[in-house]
Amino acid sequence: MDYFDILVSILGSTVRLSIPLIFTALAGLFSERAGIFDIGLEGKMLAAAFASATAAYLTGSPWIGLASGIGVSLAFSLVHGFASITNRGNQIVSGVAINFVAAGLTAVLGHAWFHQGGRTPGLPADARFSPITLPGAEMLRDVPVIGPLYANVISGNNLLTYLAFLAVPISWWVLYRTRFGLRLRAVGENPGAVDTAGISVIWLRYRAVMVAGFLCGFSGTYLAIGQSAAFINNMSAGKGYIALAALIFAKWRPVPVLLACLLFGFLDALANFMQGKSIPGIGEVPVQIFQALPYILTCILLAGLIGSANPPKAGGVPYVKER
Amino acid sequence: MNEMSQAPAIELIGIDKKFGAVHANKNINLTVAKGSIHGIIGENGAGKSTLMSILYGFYQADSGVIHIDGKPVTIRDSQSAIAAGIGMVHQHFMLVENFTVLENLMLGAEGGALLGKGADAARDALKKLEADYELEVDPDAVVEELPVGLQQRVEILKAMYRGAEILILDEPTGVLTPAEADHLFKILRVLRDQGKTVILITHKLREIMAITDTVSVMRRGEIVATRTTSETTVEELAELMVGRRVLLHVDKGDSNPGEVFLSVRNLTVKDHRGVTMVDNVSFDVRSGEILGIAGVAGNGQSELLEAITGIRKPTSGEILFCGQPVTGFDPARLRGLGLAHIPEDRHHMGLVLAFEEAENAILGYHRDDRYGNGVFLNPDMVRKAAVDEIGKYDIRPPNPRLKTANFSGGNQQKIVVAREIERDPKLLVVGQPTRGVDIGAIEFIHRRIVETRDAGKAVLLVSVELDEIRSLSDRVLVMFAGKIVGEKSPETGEQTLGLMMAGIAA
Amino acid sequence: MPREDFMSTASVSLPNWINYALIPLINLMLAFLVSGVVVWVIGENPYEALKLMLAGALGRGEGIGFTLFYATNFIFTGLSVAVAYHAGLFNIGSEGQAYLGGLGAALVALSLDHYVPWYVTMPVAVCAAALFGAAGAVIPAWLQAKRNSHIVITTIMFNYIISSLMNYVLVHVLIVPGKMAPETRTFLEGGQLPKLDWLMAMFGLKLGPAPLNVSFLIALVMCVLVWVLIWHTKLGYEMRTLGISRSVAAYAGIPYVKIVIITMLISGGLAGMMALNPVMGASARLQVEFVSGAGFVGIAVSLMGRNHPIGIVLAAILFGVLYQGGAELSFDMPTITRDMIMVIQGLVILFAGALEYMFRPTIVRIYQKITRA
Amino acid sequence: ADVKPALVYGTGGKFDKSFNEAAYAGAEKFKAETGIDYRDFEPTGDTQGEQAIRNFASRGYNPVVAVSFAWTSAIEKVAAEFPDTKFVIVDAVVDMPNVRSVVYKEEEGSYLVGVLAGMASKSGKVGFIGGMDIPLIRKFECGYEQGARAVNADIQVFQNMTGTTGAAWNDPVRGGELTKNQIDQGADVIYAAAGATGLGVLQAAADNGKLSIGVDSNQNHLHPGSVLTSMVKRVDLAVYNAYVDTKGDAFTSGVQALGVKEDGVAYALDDNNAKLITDDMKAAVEKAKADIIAGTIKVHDYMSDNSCPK
Ligand SMILES: Nc1ncnc2c1ncn2[C@@H]1O[C@H](COP(=O)(O)OP(=O)(O)OP(=O)(O)O)[C@@H](O)[C@H]1O
Ligand SMILES: Nc1ncnc2c1ncn2[C@@H]1O[C@H](COP(=O)(O)OP(=O)(O)OP(=O)(O)O)[C@@H](O)[C@H]1O
Ligand SMILES: [Mg+2]
Ligand SMILES: [Mg+2]
Repeated sequence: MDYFDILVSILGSTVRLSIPLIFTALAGLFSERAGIFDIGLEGKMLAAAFASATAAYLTGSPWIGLASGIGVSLAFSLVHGFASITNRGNQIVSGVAINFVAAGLTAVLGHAWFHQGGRTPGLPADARFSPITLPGAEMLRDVPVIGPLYANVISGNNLLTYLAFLAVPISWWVLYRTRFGLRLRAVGENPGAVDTAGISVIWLRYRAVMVAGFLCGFSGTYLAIGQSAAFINNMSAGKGYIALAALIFAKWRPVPVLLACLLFGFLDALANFMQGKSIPGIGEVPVQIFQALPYILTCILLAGLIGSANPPKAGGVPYVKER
Repeated sequence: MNEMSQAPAIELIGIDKKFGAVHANKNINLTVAKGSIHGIIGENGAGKSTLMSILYGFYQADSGVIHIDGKPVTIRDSQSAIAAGIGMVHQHFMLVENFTVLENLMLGAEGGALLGKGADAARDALKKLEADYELEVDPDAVVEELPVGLQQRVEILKAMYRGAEILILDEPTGVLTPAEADHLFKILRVLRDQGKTVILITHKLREIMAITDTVSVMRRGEIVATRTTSETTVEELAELMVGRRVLLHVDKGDSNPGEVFLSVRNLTVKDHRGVTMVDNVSFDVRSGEILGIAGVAGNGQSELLEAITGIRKPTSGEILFCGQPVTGFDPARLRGLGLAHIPEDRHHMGLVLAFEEAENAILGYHRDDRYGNGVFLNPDMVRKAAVDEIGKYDIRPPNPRLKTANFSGGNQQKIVVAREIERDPKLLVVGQPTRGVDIGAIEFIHRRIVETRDAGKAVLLVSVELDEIRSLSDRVLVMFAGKIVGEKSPETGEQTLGLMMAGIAA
Repeated sequence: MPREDFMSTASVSLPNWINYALIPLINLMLAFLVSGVVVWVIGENPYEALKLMLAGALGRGEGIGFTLFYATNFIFTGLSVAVAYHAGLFNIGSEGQAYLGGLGAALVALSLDHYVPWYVTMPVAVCAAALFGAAGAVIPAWLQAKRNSHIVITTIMFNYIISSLMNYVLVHVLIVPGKMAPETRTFLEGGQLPKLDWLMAMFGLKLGPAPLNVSFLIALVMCVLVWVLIWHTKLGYEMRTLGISRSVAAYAGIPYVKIVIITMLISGGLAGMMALNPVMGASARLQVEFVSGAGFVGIAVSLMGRNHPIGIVLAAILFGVLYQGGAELSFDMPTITRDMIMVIQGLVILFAGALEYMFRPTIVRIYQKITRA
Repeated sequence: ADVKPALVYGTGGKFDKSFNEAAYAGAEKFKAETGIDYRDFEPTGDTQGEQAIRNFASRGYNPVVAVSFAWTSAIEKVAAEFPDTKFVIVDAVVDMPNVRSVVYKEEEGSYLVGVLAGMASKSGKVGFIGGMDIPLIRKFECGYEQGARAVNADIQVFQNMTGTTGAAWNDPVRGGELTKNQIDQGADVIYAAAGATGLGVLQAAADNGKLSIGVDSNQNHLHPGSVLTSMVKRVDLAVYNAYVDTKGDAFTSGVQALGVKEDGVAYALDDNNAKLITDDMKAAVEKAKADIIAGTIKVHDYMSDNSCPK
């Protein structure tokens, strides 16, 4: 197997592993740009994964699965909204709480309903989002360079994958080209300005948080019924935090979010690939290094060593008009 | 003219508002005629901003009715206020700092779900407004990079762009030089002549006399009087404001300057963005004198104080304290040398509102052995020390265990003043000693400052209140754009000092 | 609840017994109520479940022993979170710091257990665990202090980094060759902390196999030390000042960098000491992921306990009851797994933390009505 | 004699379609035959196992069967506390008078499926995906490699482990990703010995039109036509025998090592994979089986020296 094939293989893996990060980081983007920190991305993703797998299993339809994933994720984001917008609670505490409730609840319900150690039963092919082969993929496969890239990286992914890549320009457009986006960016910087402009800060922030819930619904669904064929206990496995790291890495901007997620996905793919292999001259690199790399990179970024990351100014601070 | 046009532009009837225990507005009745400029004056905390914020829908009144153009309107939020033709320029600007001028203008008036068309319309409208009122500003400039004067322009443009018939300005001149203020007043007159109604909140009686048609005075949440400007005097307004005759003069003997206690040499200070806030400043303060630094807020006085007291590291230059170089010393070390500091903003710096009074009475001096041996802190010893100061400074209520947030503004300030003066410092650095403090407490605090001087200490005083500077200082330095633009005697006329503060004359 | 109420009541102050007892109690009950609904949804009787849980946790000496064993973990991590919180730092990294602390404790136990009795090993192990725990906090602390990086994010990142590191150390360095599980060898008696049979015997109870050990007493000592630190030392005063306002602290000459780093070292040290309990007290060896969430429970404990050592002990015992009772419950009602604890824990954090003021306006109004009458 | 059977599963959950489900099947068989009910418990984490085992023992259950090496130290402790109770541990050895340790010669079963994989592979490349990287799983891999090499000396065997902690048993996503990797490298038969992670392996192989080999239980039915065979490990027998022996007062402690000869490990052939196994393949694997039983083939056990002959 030559280096190019290896690269194609790793890139294909990168795409698959980045998708949940992209959806989740975009979710965080909307929430945090509106001034609501969202540590609870992880929990929402997990809850959505469970809901989508359960619904898809019961109905046999991936679409109902997706709808349920979104619905449950939305419900969790409304809890976060209720705590941090309406009740002005600590946003980090609320997010941490949501992660616990989601991790516990999915396990308890999964165990009680399906008796498979918290897993949901495996899904048949048509209850999932299956890989789509793009036109010409097989024909082009033998064309040098672009053939394998097209056939193995670009083609052969499921619908949600393409949606994730579509979500990036859409997010950019919403954020920078629509009224909603303008207001959303404003409310994360100075809610007072939004309020005195005659716009409801509360409703605006609720909408932002709901967009976040909506997007987390996609990422959870991708995990459970796109990438795999069942829900597994704690299957988000820290991806919510990685997405958060990617969001910081991207300095809260949509296109860099895509790049950061692809980078972290690539590191993950590389870790899988490198496992048990040795690099000439260095020897076997412990997988743990690859596993820790995204977190280390984020800390380095936060240390200001690769540019500064300034979060939205009003982020994390409940909006209080009157003391 | 028909009946309708005679109706007052604004009529507030029985407006009442409480913030928890604070009764900010008490049964307010106010009428403002259409096409007039109405002034509102009153001491800090009198409730002026609250009243206007209610009119603008930012706060909700607990009770009361609002009529606009003779018709009752319900102002639920700022949106309904804007719809009723009300615009407001807030005391603290309501701008999104990392947005462009255009984006700020459009916020809330985007003209559709997509930005494209609205942006073009806004750009055109901006051009027209600029031409009509001489309010030039680059639509693509990022707001945080504009000077405050221009930022205020953006606020005014925002209101005009939304088609305001009634324009409320809350202390707009606090951040302006006299020249900029004059320009603003010119615009306000143009607006009035076009039939718009203007409400102007200010502390400066001179401005009231210069521009308003009518004026209302607020005190402790009430409107105590409304006058036609041409029929009143500065003295009357001042008396109405504080409820008794004002002593515009502090009793003090001549100064007796001795050796140099503080010497500042070529001091330059930059803020976190790298903007030079204090620019090559040099001066001395001697024992037995009060050196006053006058200037419009935001001209580097705060940064100067912070550099001298060790809170901020100067970029270059030298500070000598009793001859000893102390540049870059931290505040704790400077305190140990005998420097006391009454900060400009007691809530931002001087006090931990969530602490007991006694705990605040030792803030900054807490490492002193008087309050516990070695690493320990002994609450009993702390409280005992606090009780002393409470007595001496008549701090009310006299309870060292009460949470500091529960003291009134004047008493909170006394806690800070007592703490700093009672340490018997060599140098007392004072910023805005009487902000938001009633007249009785003002006199008390002024007397203490003068006593400190008379005891042979050096005092460095920074205040934006020219009256305070003139009545307390022995010498006056004027600061503008980070530079000392001149030294004057306190007897210098207000006019001259004002021009210097604007950077016009030296 | 009308919005206006929320605002106008926010500045009303309430007596301590309402703030520190009634409101937490109401929040706690709400968390249990919602948990009861979950139990009911999966087809079990919540009342029976509660009974089983309480009986399992408090019914016998052994149950109490387990309860206090778990509580010991939570006291350490709760104190860790609380100390940081007093200085305005939200340490979500107690989990990782405790994990690293385990390495310190294990290294001491492994190297001394052949030669000296436990009471010689213990003080060294306490120091090593604290030192390693502090080491797990030092980089986030430095990043916060010097580079202004958000400590919440960096401590989360460090949980993962430490987890990878420990994983490597256990799998490649400390594992006993030929053994399946990545764990160290079992410590000899000289590396084990003795159980507290005598303490239980004082109350006429039998500890049985419950792993309650000397680290429980160390935890109580730490409570006292933390109390002294926060309210009776100058350092504590500086931490609290900084915790409320960074600008006031700067004015008062309280060095930001130094206090942030010291606070996080103390916080990390307390988290690290938690490792003594499971590593040297219970399993007598260092295992993968032995912290298993106790660091996060610390957040809930600290919130519930209002960051006060007494509150933390009470909240830790409450969570000990949940853990031990939950284990017994899941044994007798197999449909309810121990993950139920995580649900309850999340709900406690939600109601006692993020929604702590939800009922305040109502309580204020009732209180005002009563006091006026 | 009195029998009050108890069963503690591994952390994968009762219906993992693999290891634990096999244990469950054994207990069910005993129940069906004798009408004696049993109690079981599914720990969701390592800490729960010990408490469950002790709980069973203290409530008079006998024998207490704990499947999974994860409970080794738990059994060591609890068996000492309850010397009158019989314990059975699967996949590990605990040397105590009241403990029976059941271990399997996984290398033999893996050898058999390795033979099938070697013959079924068209590319000359086969893969192995293990769960947690422990000697036990390396033992599977080593047997598999020997079998594949026996039928095709040039065969290339890829191997990956999912992780180094218990979480590696429960990570089908990574399992699927590793499978995809191996497929990209040319593997066309992939053997999963990874608990629930294997479900992802089988899924990915099916999605990509390749063959997979299941483990522990007969997993042929999961993706009919795609699962070449399964390396069946008769955990059910360990459970069943423990109960029957106790009932008949025939419980013995000590180590039981079950290989091909004892029918403890085998390859699975049923309707689901009948079409995939040609007569040639069947003949070859049956011959290998006979040779192992006869002792003419000695499959190297990785755990005997922690290395695998290349
Ligand atoms: N959001 C708020 N919450 C609680 N109390 C408030 C709030 N805003 C103002 N107050 C209180 O209401 C009173 C009136 O405040 P207001 O800001 O209206 O005064 P002001 O006349 O504008 O004073 P200044 O001249 O300092 O601007 C003060 O006691 C103030 O502390
Ligand atoms: N932000 C606040 N939080 C809590 N209580 C407050 C707050 N502001 C004011 N109060 C309470 O309201 C009372 C009146 O405060 P206020 O500052 O209006 O007093 P004041 O009459 O202006 O006195 P002073 O002239 O000394 O400033 C105070 O005693 C205080 O207990
Ligand atoms: Mg005001
Ligand atoms: Mg006041």
